[in-house]
Amino acid sequence: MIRDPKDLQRYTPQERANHWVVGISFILLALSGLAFFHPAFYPLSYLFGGGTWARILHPYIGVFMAFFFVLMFLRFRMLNVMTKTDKEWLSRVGEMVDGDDHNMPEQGKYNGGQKAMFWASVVCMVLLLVSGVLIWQAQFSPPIGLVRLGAVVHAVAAVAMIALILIHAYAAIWVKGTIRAMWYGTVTRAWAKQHHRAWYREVTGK
Amino acid sequence: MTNHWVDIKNADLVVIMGGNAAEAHPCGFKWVVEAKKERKARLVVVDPRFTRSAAVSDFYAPIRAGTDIAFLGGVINYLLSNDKIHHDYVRNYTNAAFLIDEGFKLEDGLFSGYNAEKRSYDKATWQYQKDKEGYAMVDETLQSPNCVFQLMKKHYSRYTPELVSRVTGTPKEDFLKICGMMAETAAPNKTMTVLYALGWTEHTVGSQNIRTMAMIQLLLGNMGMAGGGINALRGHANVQGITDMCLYSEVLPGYLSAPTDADKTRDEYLAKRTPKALRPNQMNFPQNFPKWFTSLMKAFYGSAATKENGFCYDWVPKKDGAYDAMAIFERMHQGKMTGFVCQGFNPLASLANKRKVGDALAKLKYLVIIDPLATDTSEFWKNHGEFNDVDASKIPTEVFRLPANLFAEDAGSFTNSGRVVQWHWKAADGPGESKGDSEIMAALFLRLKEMYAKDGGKFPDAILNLAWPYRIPAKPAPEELLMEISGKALADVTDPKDPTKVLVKAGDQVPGFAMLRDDGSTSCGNWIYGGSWSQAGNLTARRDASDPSGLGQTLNWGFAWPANRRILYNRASADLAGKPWDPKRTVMKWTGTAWGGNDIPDMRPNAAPEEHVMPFIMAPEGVARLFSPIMADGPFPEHYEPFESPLDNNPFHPGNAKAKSNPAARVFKSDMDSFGTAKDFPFVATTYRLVEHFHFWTKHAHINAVLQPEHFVEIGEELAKEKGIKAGDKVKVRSNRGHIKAVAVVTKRIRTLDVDGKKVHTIGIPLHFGFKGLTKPGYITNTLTPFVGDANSQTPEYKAFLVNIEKA
Amino acid sequence: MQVNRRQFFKICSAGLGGSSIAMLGYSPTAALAEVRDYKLARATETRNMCPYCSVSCGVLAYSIGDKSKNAKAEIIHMEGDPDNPVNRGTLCPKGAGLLDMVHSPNRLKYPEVREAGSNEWKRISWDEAITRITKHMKADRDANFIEKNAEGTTVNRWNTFGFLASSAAANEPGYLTSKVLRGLGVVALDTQARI
Amino acid sequence: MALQSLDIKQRSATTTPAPSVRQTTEVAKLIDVSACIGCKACQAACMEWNDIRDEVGINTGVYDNPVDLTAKSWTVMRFAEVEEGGRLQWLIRKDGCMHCADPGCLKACPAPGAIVQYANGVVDFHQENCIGCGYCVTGCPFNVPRISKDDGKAYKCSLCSDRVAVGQAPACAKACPTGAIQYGSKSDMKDYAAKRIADLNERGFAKAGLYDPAGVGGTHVMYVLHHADRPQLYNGLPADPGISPLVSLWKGFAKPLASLAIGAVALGSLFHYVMKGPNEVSKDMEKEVEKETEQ
Repeated sequence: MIRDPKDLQRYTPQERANHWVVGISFILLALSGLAFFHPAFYPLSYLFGGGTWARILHPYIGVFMAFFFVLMFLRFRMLNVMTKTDKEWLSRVGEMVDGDDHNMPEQGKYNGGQKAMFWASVVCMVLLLVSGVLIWQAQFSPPIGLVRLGAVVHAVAAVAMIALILIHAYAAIWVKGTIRAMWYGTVTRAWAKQHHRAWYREVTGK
Repeated sequence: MTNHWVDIKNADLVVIMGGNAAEAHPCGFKWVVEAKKERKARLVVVDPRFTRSAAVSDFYAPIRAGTDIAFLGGVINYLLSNDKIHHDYVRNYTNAAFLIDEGFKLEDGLFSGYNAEKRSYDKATWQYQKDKEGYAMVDETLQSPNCVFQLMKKHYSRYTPELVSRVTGTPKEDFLKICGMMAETAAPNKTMTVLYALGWTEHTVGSQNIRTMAMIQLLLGNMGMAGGGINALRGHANVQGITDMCLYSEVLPGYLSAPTDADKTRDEYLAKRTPKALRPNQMNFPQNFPKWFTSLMKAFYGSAATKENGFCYDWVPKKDGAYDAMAIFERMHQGKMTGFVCQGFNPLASLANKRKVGDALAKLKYLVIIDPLATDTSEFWKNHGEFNDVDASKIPTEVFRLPANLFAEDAGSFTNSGRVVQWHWKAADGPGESKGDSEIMAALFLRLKEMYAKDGGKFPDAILNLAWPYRIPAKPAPEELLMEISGKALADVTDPKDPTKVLVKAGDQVPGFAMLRDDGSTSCGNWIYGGSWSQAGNLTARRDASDPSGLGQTLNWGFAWPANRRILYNRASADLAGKPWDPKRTVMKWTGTAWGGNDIPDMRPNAAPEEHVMPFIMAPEGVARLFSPIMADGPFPEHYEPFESPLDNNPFHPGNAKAKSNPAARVFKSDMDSFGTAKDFPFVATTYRLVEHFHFWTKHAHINAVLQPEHFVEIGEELAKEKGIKAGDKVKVRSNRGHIKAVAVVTKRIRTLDVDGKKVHTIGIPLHFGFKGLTKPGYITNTLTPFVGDANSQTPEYKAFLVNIEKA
Repeated sequence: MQVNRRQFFKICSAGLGGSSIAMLGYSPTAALAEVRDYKLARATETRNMCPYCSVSCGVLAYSIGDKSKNAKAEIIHMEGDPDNPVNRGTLCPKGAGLLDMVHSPNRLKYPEVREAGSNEWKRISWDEAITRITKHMKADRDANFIEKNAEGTTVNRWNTFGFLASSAAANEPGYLTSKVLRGLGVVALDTQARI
Repeated sequence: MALQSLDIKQRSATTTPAPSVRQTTEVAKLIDVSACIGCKACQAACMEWNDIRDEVGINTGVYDNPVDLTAKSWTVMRFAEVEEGGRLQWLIRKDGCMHCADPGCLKACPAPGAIVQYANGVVDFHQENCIGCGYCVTGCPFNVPRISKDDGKAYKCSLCSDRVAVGQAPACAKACPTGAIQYGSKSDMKDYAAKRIADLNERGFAKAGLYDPAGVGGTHVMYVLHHADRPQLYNGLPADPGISPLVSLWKGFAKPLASLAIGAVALGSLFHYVMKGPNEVSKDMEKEVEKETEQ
């Protein structure tokens, strides 16, 4: 539903659904995964019906997420090709974080940070999937050395991924007017012009 | 066992040969380990396979199956030619000095007196030279060419290390090393113990295998000593007790030789079995035979056995020939048997030549199985595919299967290999409708008695008058039975020297076999168990494990027959003057007035050393026999090849085909063509137990089926390579009597031996598997084994025969 | 914009909240480390003996119930009798697996017969089994019993019937078997001990 | 229910120390390989006492059966035929949990109380707390724990903690017919081992010794080996076992660090927001765009 016809369509319903399927899966995975990672987080396993349920569900959710992540990857990979401008943007990300985006280069649909986030997620996701399979004792039994490596890689990749996603979520909150793009698909023109001017020009022709 | 399990810990050298104690008797084997740990004893293992006993041995040597006499004869030669014998012991306690008939000789492998037709010996020339009084003549100097010592020396001088190695395949240096180790125990204070089992008995020369080692133990002075002796490690829990109860055709309870057709009257029968002493002053204990036999008849027939009817002598069935298991199956195979009972016995699996056994069973009218388990034999008629390929519709035998209790479901006593009788109590009922063995026998007997009482029939007297004094006739209690076995006075038993002195009151249990009488005033079901349930109660149930001597004698634990004696021939543990050979391990000593020490004396307690009563009281000689005229196949053991041998001849007698294999071994004519030759079956096979299983029982127990789940055969790496067999492959093993299929275990533990200039491969075949059980269904190993028996015991030759092998 | 922020917090705190709730008592208390209860504490102990090899190891049989009238004893465990001077509490793999022998699925539970030519076992009563077996035996004995041999010697033997005796039976049934068989005139008698 | 039958030294996934004031005796099982005949009585006794029955397998051409540890076979004998100087040695080793002083399984376990180390040294799995993740498998330097196909939980030798708790020897140790398995206080077991080693030295095994590997802080199942210099001869007994560095990294270093990292990112974000405020679309921009769209 588009209430304001002037608003710009940033995500199609399919894209949004895809994102949230992955997002919800990730939250579940993070919660159950953290439960196994550090005793302090173990009570999180009760959200899933206890440790054993968390252990059973986690890998299936993981496979589920991986599938949808692949779809998402296919949808967005072309939009995330790094350009020279992105690199320049990234080199000046300090100013951005500092709250001063006046001198940042003009950005397309995604800025360099978002693209970096995308590719980092892809890498983490691949690592998580492969290492997850290695440590999925109920289904597979690879050589013990690989299992040990898998466990470490899974943990490191998961922590990185969680950190990335925290940053991803925070960025969405920090930059006002962003989250609605993933809720109902549109952004205001002002938002678009302010943060993604090249994209704004492209879609509005102005 | 002449000694007992715990006594093994007192040894300085333990030799395991013809057995595999670690696997077949692990809990008894602990005392070997104890001797190693605490006495620094050495363990030597001689076996065709590197067994689990060998795994913890100090020295292992391989040997070709069936050549033990060659090996041990070589040891005798070594001891004699290196003068490594215990001289005082040999001179005084053995028949080394006895003079033998001048006609005795060994000629080209045959002893004097051989009758090829009957395959037996006339032993006339094997006898002692006797003086006017009937005593055996001796030459104390041991110099006479006719004395046992010199004859023995001559006999074994042929057993040179070179020839021994050529026959046995044992490397010469290994053989000599073992000789040296054994020789060390010739010192009076050093002992060697010998542990053997069916690896010696299950040969056509089985009894002589054991005798050869017994001779070595006598030469070394190790009999009667703590940590010495010659120890048969028997197979079943109560195989010793059942042997003592004499469930054999040729003996009655207490090893009383059973009457044969030749024993027409009681007097003739007793006279033949009551020997006269062969040397002055000897105890000659078998002279009490009439007391034991009469007391047994009183136990069997009670008041029906009277002086007037010769204590029912005529009621005892007389034997007209051999009735051992192989003979029974031979008769059955010939169609001469109508009915048969297998009580806790699985002959289809455990007798040689399964096909013959199965065919024989199919000729019966009725077969009764009394067993706790569904045995293979009980389904001999049923088609179990390739494992038992028969057609049930063509087998007319009516088969009954009666469920029996297991050990935990009945009280009673078991006698272990060390002759210790121990009581056990009932823990629970058996499953379903199962019954105890006594109850089943009672049910059969009482019904027959009822039928004979009502309808009459052939010779009902013995049935109608069989003493049945049990409170509940259908359920004779084990306590009542043990009391009957132990014996009681039926009238007052008085002192022969002073008839006014009552030794045992009428109705009382006798304190021991010394109280038994031949006038019908005592009753005793088994004289050697005499006193096991005395007036003091059930001695087999005693549980005082105290061991003040530290030798492990535990005289107040259970009851050891005879007379609670733990080490047999223990008088021989002391010198002539009664001083222990090794005071640190005193079994017996003369205290000045009586024999004392740490055991019940195997001697008249007040026989002063000056009386020269010698230690081997069951022999009329009073001494042990290095030369034994009673053996069927020769007074000295001689090496003969197994009936199926990889060699063309006996290397000791290459020119005489008759002396290739034991000339007196028992073979049935019908089985003569069942033997294979090395041409078709080039490999030596031997069968054995594994530690994980017990006989054909534990294949029915889940735990044991897990531990060793499937039939396999073991072959050496060289043979495996030759035949292209890899570990885990299925192989087919054939003998001239059939084939089996099993998994191949390829191992370094079976070596290829150099025998008489050629390579001999050995194939090891465990026996535990069959078509019934929780283990993977398999063939029965005894499909392969030959139906030929030892000359003395008729035990089949399971341990050495020929096979061929190929990938299946 | 406000909605978005609230939404975010909702999502982020779901985990934390949930875990806090869990920690406040919705979760079961972590089980205390407790070893398995000692299963013999109230079992009945009976002194027995291993029926396998001739070491005759002492075993202790443990059964459920206290042998009271209404409690059917069932053996649940066996282990070595530490007092027995020979095995001193030890057992070999066979002895240690005795329980599975006692409870083997291949234990016989009732008398059965397999008729001539049949391919099946048929359950029968003890009475029928004893009746049929003794009928066979009597017919056989009456037909084949030899009172005197050719020379006229009294021999009183019945040699068309054979018996292989158990080496696992206790001495008492062993003796009784010997006595009964000799009473019947049986000579074709042997035991496992020979082989 | 009793609080605890044995004092606890550590429990898995627990960050606070266990009560540690009491001092109890450390126990150990000593496996004297030189007295072992490989009879598998220990395996039978283990199955019987612990009420576990593995499936009946097949023969694979060796004596080892079951061929490997499983959730239902907590100990197995491993047979090795070693020929040296023309003499054959059949080295037979009882394999199973070593009850390490520094147990890798416990370190790796994420489920609180699923693995417990008692003060006496026994490392015990509590299947009711086990979630079946299999991390213990990765943690173990001896490759011992197995995940059951039936219930997805981890199993291994408990050193018969139920027997030990009432003062009895483990079932295997009690059964062992040759006394190759001894049980007692760890110090007594070391003394006994010294005696056995002296005996083996005297019999020509110069390199006989005790296997009590320091890499895992010592074990509560120790071996007397004839060839202590070459434990690998005994079917691959590790010469210098230790918890894998990967597992140490993962469960040691990484655990707090990564948790901190995540916390730092979350807190960093929060404080960034607080300090820099939201990145809103500027009023100018809104006006600018409004103007544009009106055009």
